[in-house]
Amino acid sequence: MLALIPALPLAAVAVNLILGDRLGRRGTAFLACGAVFASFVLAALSVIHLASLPPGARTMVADVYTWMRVGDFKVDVAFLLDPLSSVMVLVVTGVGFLIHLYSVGYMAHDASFRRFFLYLNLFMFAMLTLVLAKNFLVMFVGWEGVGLCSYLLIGFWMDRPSAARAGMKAFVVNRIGDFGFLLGMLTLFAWTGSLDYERVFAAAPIVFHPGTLAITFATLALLLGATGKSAQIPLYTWLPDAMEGPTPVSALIHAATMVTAGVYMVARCHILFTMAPFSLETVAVIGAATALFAATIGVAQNDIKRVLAYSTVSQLGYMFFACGVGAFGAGIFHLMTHAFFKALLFLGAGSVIHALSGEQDMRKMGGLASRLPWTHGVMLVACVAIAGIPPFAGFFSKDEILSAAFASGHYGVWVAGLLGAVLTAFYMFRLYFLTFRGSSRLTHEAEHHLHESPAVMVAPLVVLAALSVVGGFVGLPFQEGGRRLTTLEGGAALERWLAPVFGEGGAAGASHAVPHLSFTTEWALIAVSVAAAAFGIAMASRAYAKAAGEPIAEKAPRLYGLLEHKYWIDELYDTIAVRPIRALGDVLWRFWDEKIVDGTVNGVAYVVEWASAVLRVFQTGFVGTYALFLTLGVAALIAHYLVR
Amino acid sequence: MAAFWHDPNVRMVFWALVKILVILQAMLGVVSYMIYAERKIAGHMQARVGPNRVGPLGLFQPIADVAKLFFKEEFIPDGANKVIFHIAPMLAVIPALIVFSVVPFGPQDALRVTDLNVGLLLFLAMSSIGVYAIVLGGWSSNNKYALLGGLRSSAQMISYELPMGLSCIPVILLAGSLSLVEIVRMQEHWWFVATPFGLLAFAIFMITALAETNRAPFDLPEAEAELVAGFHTEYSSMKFGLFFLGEFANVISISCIAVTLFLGGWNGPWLPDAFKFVWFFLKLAALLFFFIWVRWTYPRLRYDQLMNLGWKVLLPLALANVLVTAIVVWWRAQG
Amino acid sequence: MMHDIPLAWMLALSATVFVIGVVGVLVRRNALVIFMSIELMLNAGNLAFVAFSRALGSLDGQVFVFFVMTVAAAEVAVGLAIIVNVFRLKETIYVDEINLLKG
Amino acid sequence: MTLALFAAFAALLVGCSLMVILHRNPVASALFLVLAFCSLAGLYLLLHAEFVAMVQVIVYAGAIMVLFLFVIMYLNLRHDVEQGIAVAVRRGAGWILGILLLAETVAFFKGRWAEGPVSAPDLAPVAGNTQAIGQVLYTRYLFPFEITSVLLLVAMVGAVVIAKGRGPGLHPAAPAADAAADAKAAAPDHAGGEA
Repeated sequence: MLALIPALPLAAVAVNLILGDRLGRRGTAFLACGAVFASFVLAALSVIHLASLPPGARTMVADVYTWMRVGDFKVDVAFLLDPLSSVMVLVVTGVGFLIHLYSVGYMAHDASFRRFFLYLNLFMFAMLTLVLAKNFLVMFVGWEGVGLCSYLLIGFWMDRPSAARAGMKAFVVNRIGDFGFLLGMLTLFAWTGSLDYERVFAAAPIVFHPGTLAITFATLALLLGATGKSAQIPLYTWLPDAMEGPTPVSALIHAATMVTAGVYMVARCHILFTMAPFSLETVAVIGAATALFAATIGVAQNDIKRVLAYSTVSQLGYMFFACGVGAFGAGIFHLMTHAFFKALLFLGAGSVIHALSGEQDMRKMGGLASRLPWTHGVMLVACVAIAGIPPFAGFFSKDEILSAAFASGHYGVWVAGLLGAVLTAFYMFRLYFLTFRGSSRLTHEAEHHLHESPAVMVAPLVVLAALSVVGGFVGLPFQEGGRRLTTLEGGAALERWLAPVFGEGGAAGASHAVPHLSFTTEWALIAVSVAAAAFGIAMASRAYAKAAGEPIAEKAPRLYGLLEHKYWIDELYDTIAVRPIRALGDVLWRFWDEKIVDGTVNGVAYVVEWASAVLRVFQTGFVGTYALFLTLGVAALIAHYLVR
Repeated sequence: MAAFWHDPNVRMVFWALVKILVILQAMLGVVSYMIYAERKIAGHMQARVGPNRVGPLGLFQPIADVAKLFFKEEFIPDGANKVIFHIAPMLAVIPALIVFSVVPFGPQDALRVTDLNVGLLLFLAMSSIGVYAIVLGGWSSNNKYALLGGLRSSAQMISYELPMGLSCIPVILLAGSLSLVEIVRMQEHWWFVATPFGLLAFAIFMITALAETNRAPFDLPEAEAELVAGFHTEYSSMKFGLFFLGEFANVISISCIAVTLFLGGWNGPWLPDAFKFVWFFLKLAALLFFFIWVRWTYPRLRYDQLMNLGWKVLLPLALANVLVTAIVVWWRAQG
Repeated sequence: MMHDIPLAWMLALSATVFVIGVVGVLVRRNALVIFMSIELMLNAGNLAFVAFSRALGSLDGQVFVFFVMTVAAAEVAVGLAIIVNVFRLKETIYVDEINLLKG
Repeated sequence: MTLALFAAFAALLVGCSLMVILHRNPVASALFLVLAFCSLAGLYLLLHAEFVAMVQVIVYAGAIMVLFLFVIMYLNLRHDVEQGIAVAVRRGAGWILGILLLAETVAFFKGRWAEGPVSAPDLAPVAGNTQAIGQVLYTRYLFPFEITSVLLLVAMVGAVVIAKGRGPGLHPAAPAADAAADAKAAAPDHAGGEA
């Protein structure tokens, strides 16, 4: 049954390919959504079954077949469902299904409707393979698969040069990360002799001493992979560009699923990371830096999707530093809630864009609240959720992360996170105010076509909004009804659910840090973070609620310019990496490829041609001649043996 | 000199030569009188008397015939390949005569030239060599009738050699040997012709024997009505005589083999061992009469009928017979 | 009383016949004669087989002769059919007048 | 006496082989080849391979060579024309090569093959070597033997298809004869084996 979860979307791909246009738009939509929905149902059933098992035995394994066997080394195509992957699989299939549904409406008028769903389903297959894999190699298949699909989907409108370039950029940057992942995987294999999670994790404490070079190298390499996939510093640059893809793609890939792969992988390998304190520290620092850094950029973007993209990068940073401080459970928690509200944000933004016939610049929006009531409502919910106002989902997860950072003594990280939270609230509400409030800055044309999205798009929005509201409650200790209402208690529902994977109260590294905060400190922290969010909202409100222009740009134009141009990072990369490589490539092309390689090949061809011209003389077509030469050869051979 | 005589090799060679000479002479005699017999029998079957002028009852007729042949003009057609034209008639006689070297006329060593352990194969080999005489004779004459006769004949002989070889196999299976002496010994109590598959094999053998010797009703190579005289149209004098001799020698040798294989060879009641060979010759005479009898009874087959009979009737029958015999032999060996 | 012939003599004879076959293939232009020369070579091989069979006291060599004969028979049947066909097409069986092998 | 017979057969064999390749008339070549085969059969007899000797005569002389003669007559070939510089050159080259090859072979034998008296224990049991060959053929070599039958079948089909030509009803006699000769060539093997 487990294998069916990824297999169903793949089957849909196959059917889509085979039947092709005979399917029709309606058929394509039904097929694609149906397959993902079936996967979701299967996943839900599996998770329910999993929950019925005793906590210590909550794993389900499905061996499909033996992929390769070389001596002792054996890799199965096998799937594993444990509490960690169950959260992921539910998020992926659930959010994925909603996004599929939404896409039916969003892409309704696209010429390549069928191709779009083909890619989406293929992506679902790859992502589910990644999440459900039982060993690193199968995970790598999914890992590469999502990379490929993101390339295909970002460049979906391939007749647009910018889209094609963005797809290529995503692919290349991801490849750098994949290289790290591969390196880490091979290092692990070299030391433990296996690629199976269970065996690697069981062998790791025996073959590695904590903190040694080998484990640090392996985890850092894996981290490189994770930063590539999850858009962390230094490999984040592809994600904002990925906004070139259709909006549902942005929602699916860049909010709910693919970008979380890195977080998932780090969480999956938490045993390894906790054995390498340096790596863990690095994860925390990278995460915090990214969270703050991306948030600052998000403040100055005018493209609605870019704002969301940088917000995603920033939120992923939170997840990373949650892992970095050892609160893996909190990281996964945030991953889940983030999936809800970020998908909602993207889809809402998509709805706006759809309503405005493709307009993405916030400076040309404004005053849409009354014209798009549903969209406005859900966007407001999402903004509140991401800003971290209780009792919305974002509050619980973000607060848990910040508390964990504080509790584990990473005060710098905590401060960065807090600042990030302020900025998050600020830029999200900047977006909200610029889009929905104030006076309309729409062009006449856009005004004319303005319309609320169809029901098939609104319905997923509403569902996601509801999830964004209540999603955080899984972090509450439901069952301890009479006890304190804190998220930091070891008994929170999600954390207990994940306990078999991460250990009671978090992983080994976190256990010493997380639980021991006094009641007062906890409430104080909550108050601080809520206050930070509220501050951010208030600032945004002051600056943008009525303004028609850009107040930051007016007051601090240089800072604004810096932020607007994303710290010139793309240009920096271009200068230090892309251009030299391109120049090297040029040299290789003009000299090595054209002269040496082509020269060799052509030279061989010339030699063959010349030799054939000589040999052609002997091909008379007369058997007699052939027999003569044959005999001559035999005589020569015998002579050779005689002389020898 | 005496020592030379006691050398076993020399004695062997000497006795072999003597036997060969005797058989050769005897055969020539038998052949000439068989021609006489044929003419006589043919005459009686057609309500005539047959030859009766030369000597009492025409008994010297063969001598007169031979004498006439000797004195005929030797004629070589223009454009003929002379060497081959000369060789062909010899080839007609030699293989037939060689076969006699393995035929056991009686139980005593003295009554056979040699006992070869592949005697039956020798017979088959010689009968396959016999084709050459006709083909070459027909071809070297530079005459289209002769050529057609030769080609027809070789096709016919090749076609019928197969069922003939196959019809010998049941006997080999029953006897467990290829040696003709051994085969005769195995029939001391029960002739092979008296077994069901032996009978069928005998029938096939006799039919193919008629075809192999180009005797009517299978005498297509020399179908006078169509081909003048077939492959020997251009032959005259003693060369023609050799072809004639060869044909009859073939009939006799093949009859000898048939007697040996199916009719128990020298085996027969009453006579002491020393005179067992009489039985052999009696059986041989009966078979020779059979040959003549058939010739003057049946009309000639058409070419397609000939081929159909050979490939579609005799060959499958012979194969089935081999199969059945093999099964029976195997089953008996299992006990 | 009967002396065996030395193996080397038989082999020398076999080699001689084989070489004659080779020369035949090389010097003649009549495809049929070339075929006959090939038969000569095959038979030289057979002779060597039988000689070795005798020398080594094993029947395997004689069994191989049968296989060679079968191959020869098959080769002749197909080869002659081809020659007949080529003759119909080209009106010649001289191999130096037929160069169908040249593309 | 064996030696004398050997000498006679060997001389006949070599002489006939030479005549095969020297004679201008294909028919003569074929006949010399028959004679060569017969002397080869004699050599087989000297080597105590009676069965092989007989089969040699039946198959080669009786079947294969008849087929050759058939084709020669069918094509109505007379004396070969062997003239021209190219032919002469090739003939010269062929002879030189042949002699070279023979010399090499002799050298080869001289170097490696001691002229030992090779007489093995008499192979043929009392029943003659037919039975012994049958034993070997139908046990150890059963599979090759069966494959052989497939080979013959293939050759037969091939010969029929090739000789039939393109148009229907062209020279129906030739394929029939081919098939006949084929089947005949195959038969002695079976016959011998079953004995």
